[in-house]
Parts: sequence; C-alpha cells; structure tokens
Amino acid sequence: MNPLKNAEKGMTIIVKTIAKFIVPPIILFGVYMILHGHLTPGGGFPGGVIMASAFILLTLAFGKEVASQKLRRSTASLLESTGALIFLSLALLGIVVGGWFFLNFLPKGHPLKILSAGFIPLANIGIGIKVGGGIFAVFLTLAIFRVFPKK
Amino acid sequence: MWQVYALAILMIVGSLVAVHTRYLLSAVISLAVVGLALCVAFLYLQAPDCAITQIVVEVLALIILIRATGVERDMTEIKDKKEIFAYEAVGIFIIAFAFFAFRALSYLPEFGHPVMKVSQEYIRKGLEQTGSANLVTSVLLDFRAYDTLGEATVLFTAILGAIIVLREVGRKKK
Amino acid sequence: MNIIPLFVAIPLGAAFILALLGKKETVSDILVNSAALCLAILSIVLIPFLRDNGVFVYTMGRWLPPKGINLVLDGLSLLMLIVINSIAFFATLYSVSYMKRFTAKSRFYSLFMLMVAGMNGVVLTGDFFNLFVFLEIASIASYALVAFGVEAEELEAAFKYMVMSSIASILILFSVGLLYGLTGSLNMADISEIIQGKHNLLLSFSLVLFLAGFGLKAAIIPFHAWLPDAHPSAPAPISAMLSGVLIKALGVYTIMRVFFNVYGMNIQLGWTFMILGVISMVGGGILALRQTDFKRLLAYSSISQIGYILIGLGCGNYWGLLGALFHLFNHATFKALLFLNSGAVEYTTGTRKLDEMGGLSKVMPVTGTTSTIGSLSISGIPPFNGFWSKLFIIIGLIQAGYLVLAGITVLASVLTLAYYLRVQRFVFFGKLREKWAQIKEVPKVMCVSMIALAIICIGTGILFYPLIKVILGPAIAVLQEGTKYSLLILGGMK
Amino acid sequence: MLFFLSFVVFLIGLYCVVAKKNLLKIVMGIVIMEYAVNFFLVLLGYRMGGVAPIITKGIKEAKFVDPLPQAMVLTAIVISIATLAFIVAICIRIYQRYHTFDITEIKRLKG
Repeated sequence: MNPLKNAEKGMTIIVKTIAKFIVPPIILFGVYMILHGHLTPGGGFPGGVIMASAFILLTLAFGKEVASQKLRRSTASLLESTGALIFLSLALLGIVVGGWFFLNFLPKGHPLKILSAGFIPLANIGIGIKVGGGIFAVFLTLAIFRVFPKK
Repeated sequence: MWQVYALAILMIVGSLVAVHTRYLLSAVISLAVVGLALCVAFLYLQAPDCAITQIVVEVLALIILIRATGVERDMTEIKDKKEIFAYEAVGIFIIAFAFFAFRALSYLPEFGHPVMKVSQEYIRKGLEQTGSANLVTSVLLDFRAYDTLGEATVLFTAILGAIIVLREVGRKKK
Repeated sequence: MNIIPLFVAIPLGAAFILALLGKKETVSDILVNSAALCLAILSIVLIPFLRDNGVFVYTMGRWLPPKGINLVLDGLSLLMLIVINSIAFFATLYSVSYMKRFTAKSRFYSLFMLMVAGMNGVVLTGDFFNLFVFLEIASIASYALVAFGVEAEELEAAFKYMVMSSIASILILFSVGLLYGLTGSLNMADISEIIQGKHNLLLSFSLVLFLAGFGLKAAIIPFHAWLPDAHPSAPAPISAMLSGVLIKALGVYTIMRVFFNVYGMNIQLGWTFMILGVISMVGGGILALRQTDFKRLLAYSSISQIGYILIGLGCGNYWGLLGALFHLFNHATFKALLFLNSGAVEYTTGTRKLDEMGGLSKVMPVTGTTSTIGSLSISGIPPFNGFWSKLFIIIGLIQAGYLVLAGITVLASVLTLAYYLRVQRFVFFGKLREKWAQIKEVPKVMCVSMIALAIICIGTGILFYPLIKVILGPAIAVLQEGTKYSLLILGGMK
Repeated sequence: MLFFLSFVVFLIGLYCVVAKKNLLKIVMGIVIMEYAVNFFLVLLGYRMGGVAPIITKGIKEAKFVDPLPQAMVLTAIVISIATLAFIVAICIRIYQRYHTFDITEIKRLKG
C-alpha cells in the first residue's frame, strides 16, 4: 500500500526492470526541456523536477541504498547551491558587464534557434541544476527520516 | 469554454471530497484529482508552461503527501470533536465572505477580455527584445528575472528548512 | 548606483556559499559577520546619498517600469534598511557564542541570511508580485528558524505560525491578482496612478484582503494568535530579529507602503488603524501582565508596542507619523536588546520562568544593566528613546483632538511600566538564589552586542533631534506625500 | 462566473484550514487554497480565442493570451511546492514527537 514502507529493499523485479529502461529517457527528456526552455513550453524548473523524479523513481524501485550510491544527498545539496550561485552570478555579471543587475548582456542571436535569447538558456541551466539537486535532496531527507527510531 | 466550467466544477467536488473524506489516503488522492483538473484547465486556458509545471509538481506533491500519511499506521481520519459554535461561526463568516466576494468580483473585466496594459508590450516586442520565442520564458527570465531569483531562493530556503527540521538532534548536550 | 541590488545579492550569495561550505564553523562565523557588517555599513552610506539625490529608482535589467521590476530607495525604505541591517548585525554577532549550543550552525546562518535578504527585498521593491515573493522568502526562513531547536514546543509553534502566515501570503497573492485583473499592471506606482479617484467594491475587497494579510504578518490583535508561541520558541537572536524587525518589515512597513502610497489614506482607514492599534496596545499589555515566562512576556509586549505604531499611523498628522516611525525604530532596538538579555539569562541559567530567577544582576552585571536600560526605554521613562516616541504619539493624538485615545495611550504606557518592573524585580533584583550563585556572565561577544544596543537606546534618547532630522524626516515625507508617490516614481523614469 | 468558481475552491480550502483538526487536513486546505489562486490568476489572463504565447515559425501575428499571469503562476506553483515540502517535514517531525496528527491533543503551548 505504501511504497515507502519497503523502501529499504526496493520493489519487485518487474518494477526494477522497467525502471532501469525508463530512467535514461526521463533524464534525457529533462535535459531537453531545460535546453529548449526559451523555445517551447517548459524550462529550468519543470526540467529540473523531471530529472529529480528519475532519481526518485530509482529510489522507490531499488531502495535507498542503491539510489544513494548514484547520487548522494550531500552531492545533491552541493548541486543545489551551485545552481543557485550560477543564477545569482549571472545577475551580478550584468552589473559587471553592462552596469545593471540582471541585464541580459549576451547577444540575442537568431530567434527560434537554440543559441538565442542571450542569457536565458544559461539561466535555465542554472535553475535546472538547482531544482533537480534540491528536490532530490528534500525527497531523500523525507524518505530517510525515521519516525520510529530503532532502539 | 464549457470544458473549463466542467473542470472548475470537478475541482470543487474534488476539494469537497478531500475535505470531508474520513481516510487520509483518499483525501490525498482527491487532492491529486483537483490538481490534475487544474492542469487540464491550464491546457484549455492556453497555458502549456503552467500545465507542465503543474503536473510535475502534482506528482511530487503526491509523493510527499503519501510519505506523510504513511507514518500514520491505520491512516484513518481523526474524528472531529464537535464545537458547535465554532462551526457555525466559521460557516457564517465564509458565507458572508463569499457574498462580498461575489459582488466584488463582478467589477473585474469580463472573462476573456483582460486589460493587458503591460502585457501588450511583452507580446509586441518580447521576441525582438529578449530573443526568446516562448514569451512566458521571456517574462520569467528576462523582464521579471528578479522574481525568478526570488522563486529559486524560496525553493532553496524551504529545502534547507526541511533538512534542518528533520535533523536528528537540535541541541548539543551539555 | 549599483549598491541597491547588493542589499539582496550579498545576503543571498552568503547564504548559498554557506550551504556549500558545510560544517566549517569558524569560516562561517567570519563570513556571516562580515556580510552583515557590510550590509549595515552600506545602509549607513546610503544616508548622504539619499539626501543629495532624492528618491532613487533602480530598474532591474534596464527594463523601465511598469514593464520590469524596479527597486525604490526613498526615506521610508532607507529607515527600514538601517533598522533591519543594523539589528541583523548585532544578532549575528550575538549568535557566534549563543548558537554553539545548537547543531548545524552554518545552516542556521544560511537561513538567517536568507531571512535578511527577504526583508531587504520587501522594503526595497516597487512591485506587488515581487513583494509577495520576497515576503515568502523571509517568512519561510523564519518558520524554519522558529523550529530550529526541533523540540516539541518549537515544532508546534512553527506549525501554527506557518499555517497562519501561509494563509496571509495566499490572501496577499489573491489581492495582487485582483489588482492585476483590474489594472493590468503589477507596479505599485502604476497601479496607484490608475486607481486614483476610483472607488468600487473590488478595490475595497482587495484592501480588506491586504489588511488581513499584512495584519496577520504584523500580529495585530485579532490576528495575533501565532506570535506569543512563535517568538519565544526561536533561539534568542532569532526572537530578537522576529520581534524587533520581521513583524515590522513584513507587516507594518507593507501596511504603510500599500495604504499610504498606493491606495491613499482616508478617514475610515485612519480610524480602522487607530481602533486596531488600541485593541492591540491594551490587549497585548493586559495579556503580558499575566505571563510567567520571560520570553512570552516580551512577545506579548511586542503586540502591545505594534499597537502604538498603528495608533500613530492612524492619527496621520506630523507628530503622529513621527512618533510612529520613531517608535518603530526604538522598538526594534530595545526589543532586540531585551530578547538578547532573555537569551543571555537562558544561556546561563537554562530556564525562562520568571519566578525561578532572582538577583541575577549580581552575577551578570552586563546583562542586568543593559536589561534595565531596555526596560526603562520601553516603558517610556525619560530620557531614554521610548519616552520621546510615546510622547510624540500622544502629542499627535492631542493635536488631532482624540483626547480619549491619548488618555488610553498614557494608561497603556503605565501598564508597560508595570510588567517591565515585574521582570526587573523577579529576574535581576532581589535575593540571589543558592543554585544560581555559581553562574558567570555570558561570553564577551554576546556582551558586546547587548552593550551596543543599550548605547543606541541611550544615544537616540539624548540625541533624538539629529536622528529625526537625518533619518526620520525623509521617511515622514514619504508618508505625507501619500499617493504623489506614483508621480515621483514614474516621473523620475521619463 | 468562472472567477467566482475559483473563489469557491478558495473558500473550501479556507474552511478546511479553519475547521479541521487533523494536521494533514490543514496542510491540504492550504494546498487547495493555492490551487484556487493559481486557477484564478490564469483565468485572469485568458483571452477569448487566444493561443498560447509561444512564437513558432508559422505564426507571426497571432492573438496571444496574456503571458504575465502565467509567469506569476509558475512562480506561485514553485512557492507552493516549497511550502508543502517544508510543512510536511514539520508534520512528520511533530508526529514523531507526539505520535498523533490530532491538533486537539497537540497543545503544550497555550494561547
């Protein structure tokens, strides 16, 4: 009934096999969504959550130990801070380059191409890293926490 | 636009069920129904960005809430203790509030004809000035990028807060 | 003029870097204190700048309002910035020693910096939605800080605070949505220009929602239920920040900005403020009188003092506004000081119960003296700063002809004196108990920040005239301009 | 009328927060209120016969719906999930301390 109850050992072989196949496409889709944020619906936030949900799927299917080997909580937190710093430093670079906070200082490029819209794709990448790391970190924290500690 | 009306009714029904059902897990599932109805409504209202984010967040919220209900072993609802005056006071207050709101909301511009004082500018010049084909992204990450910095910070704060609240010991022993 | 966004960028950067650093306590002590000092100095540096240049509008990413987000630096924002950043500096200094008792110190600092960033963002912004976003940053950081000790009471208080404050945030967002639907803009100045002279039910509805939302954040009495639980539960430097600064930045400042500068004040609103103010002032005072817990008493007293500020605002004439803003400044200093004192007492004795203490000023001379100064200031004894601000409020009320209210204000001041005398008698004077004979004064850094705040209390009490001239004057001008605000902002842009 | 329907959802959430005695029900009430506000904001931006504000190769001059409320809603959704994650963390911790979600039994603090 509750998938997190048997989070220690993971789920059945069927779930594990399907998860194995489905996780790479999910991550790929997340990356696509982040990179095309300025052209199609989506962007850094949903892309980041999709990537995090791939790892959440791994955690649910294989148990905490296996997933934690792939991406530890400290690493996830580190990613989160890094992403946030990327975004903040983009804003501060605006001051350095053009004299205004959050100035879109990069060339705009050709519309409707992937390399366009100045710093928007970079900002999307920063947000994506931040959100992905953060959401996975908070999920692991919630999942690992023992309500009834073993005595 | 009948679909949006139907979805709005579905949201009302779903949230009523979520409020009144006795089982916590059913309440969580009804809440998810409300969220999904909202997501579909966003699609009909031509807001695909919001719809994507909503569905992604909905899944996440469901996982988090099921985790929370999972700690309750029998998952049954705690019986509400009757406090007769409190309920009636709340009811009267909410009905009065609804009446006031109903009158007030009729002063809004008619549905489907927004004022769009600022947004005209975004639509006309957004692509040219920011280079982003997705105008929502151009608003989110260029015109109002400062908001998005705030948004990212809110998420950061909440996650840090959750990690802090769930740490094993708060105070060092003397 | 790129200093202005730094008020948000520095604390945010510090918070992110702290989260990267992890467990190195000494490094994070130095980093946070230098960031806080830097902010405090920057806010002082802005005083001559504002005097020379007048109101300054900073546009984010060079998008002119109403298209982009703008930050506004005027007298009121500057007053708030000075209060927030100086109190924050003293609180971080105090935390260096105090927070050694807790685990995860660098995360504490990170949240602290996020809270400061949120408050700075709120007082600087000129955009409604941005106001909401930064309000949420500051609020969420404060929920986490209230629950920082993760004991049962602290969690419960944090939950209560969080539920009420989340409702407030949602009400505010709804109201912002209503205004957007009506005007098609999110910029405060722009909205103010559009809604001038219009009166319809929708505007009053959004006004009611704003009043409820910001009133919840400011803990005015009917909306106060969370405050007496949340403020005492937090660690002492956080209590000082919450009571001294947060309720003012998120509640009182936003009320001033929205009602004075966007909607425009009128008689009914003035009366609403005065009635809410009287209820909070008297109610908070009476409830404070019966408390036996040191920090709970201080928390109720905060509700009471917020009442004074509201009465001054509602009164609306020069003296009233001067008294209100001066009292806001003063309350930030002496309430922060008193909460730091209570933290010092808790640090050494381990209890907050008034009747278990006694005679502590013999063993803790610095804490004893500074808390006496704080208590005398808050009760309005001359020549301390609290006296002048209460006097100005009363002068304002008499000048406007509200003699009954002036009488109630004087009585409430006596009430304040009564419960602070109780604190002094129970905690610091009287006979020293056996079990407290061995305790020592708190570490030096904690003493330094308490002494500094006490000096501010005395200093502004004696030298109140230059303070009014330099800092409060421009802030009062902002409130008196009322809805001319929009012309100033939008006119400066063209 | 649609505006009012979204407001009804809001009121249901408010009722849930005020009247229910279960911590998780209160949390759900807050979530419902947030949904309602998001719905309201997107409704505000809709234009009759409009299309999503995304420029593609074919469409140059189309009748786009208002992009600003959509950007606001995106921000609001993120804020709501952040709030939810944090409040659930507090709830779990409270459950660990008190072994119940019943708010009438969790009353160590007075007033």
